[in-house]
Amino acid sequence: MRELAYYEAKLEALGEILAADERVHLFGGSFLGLSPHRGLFQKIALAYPERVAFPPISELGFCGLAVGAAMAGLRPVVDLSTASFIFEAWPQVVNEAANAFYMSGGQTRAPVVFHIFHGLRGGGAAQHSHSPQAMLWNAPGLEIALPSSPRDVRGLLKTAARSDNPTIFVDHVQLLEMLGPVPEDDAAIPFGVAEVKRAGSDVTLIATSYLVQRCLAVAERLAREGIQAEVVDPRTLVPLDFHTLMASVEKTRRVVIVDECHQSCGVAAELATRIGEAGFDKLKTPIRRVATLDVPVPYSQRLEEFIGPSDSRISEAVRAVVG
Amino acid sequence: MRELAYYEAKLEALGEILAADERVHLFGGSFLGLSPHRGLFQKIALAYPERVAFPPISELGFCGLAVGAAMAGLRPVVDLSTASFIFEAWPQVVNEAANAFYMSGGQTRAPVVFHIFHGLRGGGAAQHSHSPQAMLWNAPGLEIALPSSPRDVRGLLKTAARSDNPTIFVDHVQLLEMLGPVPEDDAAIPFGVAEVKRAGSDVTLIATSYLVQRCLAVAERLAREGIQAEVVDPRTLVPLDFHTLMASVEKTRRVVIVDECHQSCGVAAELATRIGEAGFDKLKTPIRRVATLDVPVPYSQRLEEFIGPSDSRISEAVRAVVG
Amino acid sequence: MLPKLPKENLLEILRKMLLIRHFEESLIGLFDKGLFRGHYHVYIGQEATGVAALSCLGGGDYMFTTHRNHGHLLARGAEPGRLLAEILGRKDGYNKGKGGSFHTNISSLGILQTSAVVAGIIPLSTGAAYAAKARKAGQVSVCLFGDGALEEGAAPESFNLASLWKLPVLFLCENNGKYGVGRAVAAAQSSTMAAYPLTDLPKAYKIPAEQVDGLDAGAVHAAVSEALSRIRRGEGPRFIEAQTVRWPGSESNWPVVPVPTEVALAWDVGTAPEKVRGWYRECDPALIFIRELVEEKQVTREEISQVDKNVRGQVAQAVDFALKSPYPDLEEALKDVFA
Amino acid sequence: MLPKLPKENLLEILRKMLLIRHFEESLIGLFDKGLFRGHYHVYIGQEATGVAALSCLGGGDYMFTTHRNHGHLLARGAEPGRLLAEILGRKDGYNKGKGGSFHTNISSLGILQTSAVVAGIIPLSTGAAYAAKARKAGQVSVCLFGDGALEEGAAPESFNLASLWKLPVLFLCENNGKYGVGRAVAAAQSSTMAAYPLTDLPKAYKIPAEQVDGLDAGAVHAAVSEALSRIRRGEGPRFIEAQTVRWPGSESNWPVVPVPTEVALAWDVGTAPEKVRGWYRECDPALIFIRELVEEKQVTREEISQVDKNVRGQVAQAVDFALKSPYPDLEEALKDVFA
Ligand SMILES: Cc1ncc(C[n+]2csc(CCOP(=O)(O)OP(=O)(O)O)c2C)c(N)n1
Ligand SMILES: Cc1ncc(C[n+]2csc(CCOP(=O)(O)OP(=O)(O)O)c2C)c(N)n1
Ligand SMILES: [Mg+2]
Ligand SMILES: [Mg+2]
Repeated sequence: MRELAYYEAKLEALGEILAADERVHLFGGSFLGLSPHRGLFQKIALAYPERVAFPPISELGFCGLAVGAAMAGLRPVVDLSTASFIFEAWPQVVNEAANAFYMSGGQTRAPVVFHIFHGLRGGGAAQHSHSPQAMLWNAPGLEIALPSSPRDVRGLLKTAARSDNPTIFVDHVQLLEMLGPVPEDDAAIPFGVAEVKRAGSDVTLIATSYLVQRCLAVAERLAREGIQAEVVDPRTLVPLDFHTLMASVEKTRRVVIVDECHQSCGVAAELATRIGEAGFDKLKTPIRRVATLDVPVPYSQRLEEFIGPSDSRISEAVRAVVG
Repeated sequence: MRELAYYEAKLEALGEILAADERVHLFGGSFLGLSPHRGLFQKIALAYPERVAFPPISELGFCGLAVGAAMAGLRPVVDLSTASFIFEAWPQVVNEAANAFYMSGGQTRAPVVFHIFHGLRGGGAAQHSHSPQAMLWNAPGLEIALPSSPRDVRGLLKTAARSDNPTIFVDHVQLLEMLGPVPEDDAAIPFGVAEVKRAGSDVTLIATSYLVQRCLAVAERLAREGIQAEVVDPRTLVPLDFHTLMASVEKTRRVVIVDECHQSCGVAAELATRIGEAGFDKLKTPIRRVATLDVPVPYSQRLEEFIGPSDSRISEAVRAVVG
Repeated sequence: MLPKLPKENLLEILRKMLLIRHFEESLIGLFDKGLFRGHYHVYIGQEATGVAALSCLGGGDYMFTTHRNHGHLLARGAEPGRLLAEILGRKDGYNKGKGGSFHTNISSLGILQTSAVVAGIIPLSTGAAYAAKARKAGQVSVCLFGDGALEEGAAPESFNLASLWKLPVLFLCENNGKYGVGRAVAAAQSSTMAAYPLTDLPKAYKIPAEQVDGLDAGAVHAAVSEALSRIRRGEGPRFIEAQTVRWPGSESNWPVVPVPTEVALAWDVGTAPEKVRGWYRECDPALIFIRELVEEKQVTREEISQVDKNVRGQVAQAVDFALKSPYPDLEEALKDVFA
Repeated sequence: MLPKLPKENLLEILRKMLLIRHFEESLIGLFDKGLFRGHYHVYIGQEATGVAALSCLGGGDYMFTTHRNHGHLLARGAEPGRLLAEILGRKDGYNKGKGGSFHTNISSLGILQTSAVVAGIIPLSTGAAYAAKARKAGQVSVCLFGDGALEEGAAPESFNLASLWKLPVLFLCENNGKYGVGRAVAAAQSSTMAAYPLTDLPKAYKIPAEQVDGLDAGAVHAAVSEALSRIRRGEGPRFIEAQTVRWPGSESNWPVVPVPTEVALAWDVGTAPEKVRGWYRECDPALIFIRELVEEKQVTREEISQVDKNVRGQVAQAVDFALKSPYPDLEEALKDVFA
């Protein structure tokens, strides 16, 4: 299989979804963040001048515009760049898009995709480092996808663009340079299918987005200590493939959940609760969370690393549940 | 002790905080919601014409204004009425107020209170029935108080007005008519002190806000079946008195958490996770959650009741863990 | 003035204005009987605006409305029975009882979202206009909202987008704040805007904006049809402020009918309590329209009574239909979260 | 033109403009050496606006700024060493390294919040003005933001509140978009506004608004001091748009210094690459100010060189101070969540 960089796979997917469906329109141009490759997006913008729009700094306005366009038959993909900026659009995302299908009794579809870069990006400080996926999971009606590899970003983005529901596409700038195999064929990845990214028998490590890669790296190091961690990536939180998660939990009977949301009411809390309910008799040790500590994100590098779900915190947690 | 209606105790507290500290200013006038007593607020507005302001329908603007006024030395109490409207002000609440003290390195205080009516109010439908306290708990830097009785609303509101931190004051319209004892003296209730609202030995029922009252009613009925439920009310989520919660859990070894947030990543998820971590060896049965089902809130009465944490769902859950 | 339309269209406007009026008055009765819950908002006093404006729309056009939507839906062609069933939370409601008064929408009529979040539909309506423009099918998006919505930042953000991108959207602001009952203690406006006249705000964004008497069906019809034809020609968005006088029945937070509407009130408001007589004499758009129809000899008093009778029958049937409709099954609560 | 001020004040303005310039140029060097991370924004090209405007403030006044704050902080009196330490994430930074370039604030100077959320400070600044008005102590709140902030709904919402409540706030919009580098493909504006001139938007809310040449310290000083005295007299909010020309060093996403600033460039830009020479000759506010000082015989070239030398020394010391400052202890990460 060919090998692509994550940003290449993502860019390819953007081109493919535009080519495949003329209802797809893009709003905003920071799909590659501030990475050195961001200029490549211009190719797409020039290829589809009528279907790539650059809105003013009006997240509430342009996200709502995209939702309305989706209701009227388009399939907009909106780039909000930094995830924290989705807060500006909160009423449209959480109280218009999420509710549309339900409160219309199944009449109005809002097939819009909101693209955000979440998490600790290195120096983003308190206002630019959010991971809003937990808050969004608390708003029923939104699908939430979080790729963690070149193959997944392409495959999930295609499915997002084809979904009939509002979808939050949660990306991470730390993934952009990663290399990995990417199939040539369509290879859309269905929502609600978790992937065991590494098999192991001693402990289940559940993570999403960039932290899947961190967990894989940590798992390799732990293997040298004789600990075999199974790394499971849900890939989408809504819908959630709880079955695959539990299959792993039943095998290893020990769980560490790694998550970049702030800890309280974060994604790890929900996963831990569900596993605690279903796996009460199976777990040998308490479920451990490794999440961003409950403090605003500090700017200074050491502090940022300290409060985030670092490799050392992950491996300590694994050792604690295995030991 | 004298007995007051909840709305009377709340109104009294508003008057007291205005009288006690001239830095207190109120923004908005729906502190009694749409209840038949709402006209009583006018007394306060007329008594403090320079310190009660009625802003335009600009939640982002006036919440931000209140945060800025707090930074500059006032102690604003902002009424957002329906909790769902705090979404309009999300960037100011979650990304300005919550971060101010931390990102200034402890310089800028933002002692503002945001008052919201959360939850299922009876016919509020999808857009007016939110319980955003879980989302807000995911934003470190905010205190969150949820009264559940006349005494608590008065005591917690006073503490909120004296706090040096931004505080979310989460109220519920279903409580307004409730009667209960209210002390005459100051009786401010410190944040971070849970209260055992009913003692029991068979199961711990944890709830906040209006659901404390539902749980108490259910507990009385269950007592007739011979089940003694202990009802514990954290009263504030941030800070959280985990100690009192765990003391009850260690006694009963069975837990049901009742919460009006949507289930996924709700308040119940966080509490269940923490108790699961700390109480792993102590629990006899899996922790059960009774939360609002993960669907937008339907309008029709039967449907609304069906998806909410109803008395019947609470008692079923208790029977399941006890049985 | 009367809209410049053939008699049958005038009769249709009359019919819809009376339909809205009787529908809303019946609804208030049903609420008072405890047949539905929650806060709700009626359209009485604004009928001339909604009916005349929406009579200008084509079949494929989009329409977005707010918490005060009943009149708009009926004007656009909603079946009163299904609308009422929705408001009563019944199975046969347009949204299976899941939307209610705040959220009834009817996608088959181009009504895509009815949002009770003040200004929520303003961005949505620009989006439907964006889609219409992208498809080049000549559709227009019409956004009906109250004066209060201009206080939300969503409004100016959307005006900017609509203006920059020349979107085919009509912003129709219904200012019912004139002499109205305010939210603020003793305030006289439902809105609290420094940008006054309200048209100053869209004008700042280079959106042509005008004020029109919202009690005058002819004036509304003329302004809206002119605006829509310019929008269809690709000239970009426009803004119309229709000014109406707040119905005295909305003085409390829940509506109360001061006098049940009879067409005879058009000539004699003697039966109305003195306090509200002025409104019925001068500000009631339905009665104004009736007087004009008769004075300009377009329609006889008898014809009007006939229309009124038919409409009353239709509303009675609608009430019957809605009350007979069962409540939704519990499983319905779990459906339609995702498409 | 020169501000109508005594020589010592003019020298102080000169000093601050050069301090900002050398500070920012040094900062770019430190970033290029990998001494700090993240995105950052420098104030080069806008010095005349910030320095002249903030020289009009009194000690008790409030000031709010954005992602592009370094110049404002230095103009208001920040110690360059502590500011730089903050940007480098060091313990001796104004915010213990927890704020960084985006968020440095200094409450002792009346700088209460520095928000990198576009338009985040606009509501906050009206709030400080509300507090000032409530205390009747004659304080003013000054809000410095970019042209892009007007695209956010927070701006018009705040204009409405400030105007309705006659709050003592000066909205100082720095429009650095003229001939600037845009965010949109091939766009020429950093902002994307249909409301143009930008002053149309505050004017819609009845806020007196004017445009001023932001490269001209005298014009800025005159406009801001007049505005502040009217605001202090209780006339309510005002809006000033200061227009500057975007520094060519900000053409990429991370700043690059085309030519290190020497005061001699005021007379001879021969050393500057041709592509950017025009900017240094015509648009560099520091060089414009220097030429005016000399041409109007207020200051000699020698005096200017002396100031420049002192400032360079100060910046060198600041760099030294910041680099020597340790990184914060890890426990610091857990402090200051709650007061
Ligand atoms: C974001 C938001 N804030 C507040 C409310 C509460 N609310 C409902 S209707 C209303 C007044 C709206 O006034 P206007 O837009 O003029 O409509 P009208 O009711 O006068 O037709 C308010 C404040 C709301 N629904 N949404
Ligand atoms: C709410 C929000 N949206 C987007 C951004 C990303 N952003 C940072 S600076 C900037 C441009 C701001 O332009 P302007 O206000 O004119 O300031 P300038 O950088 O030109 O001084 C943008 C869009 C942000 N910080 N906040
Ligand atoms: Mg109104
Ligand atoms: Mg700019």
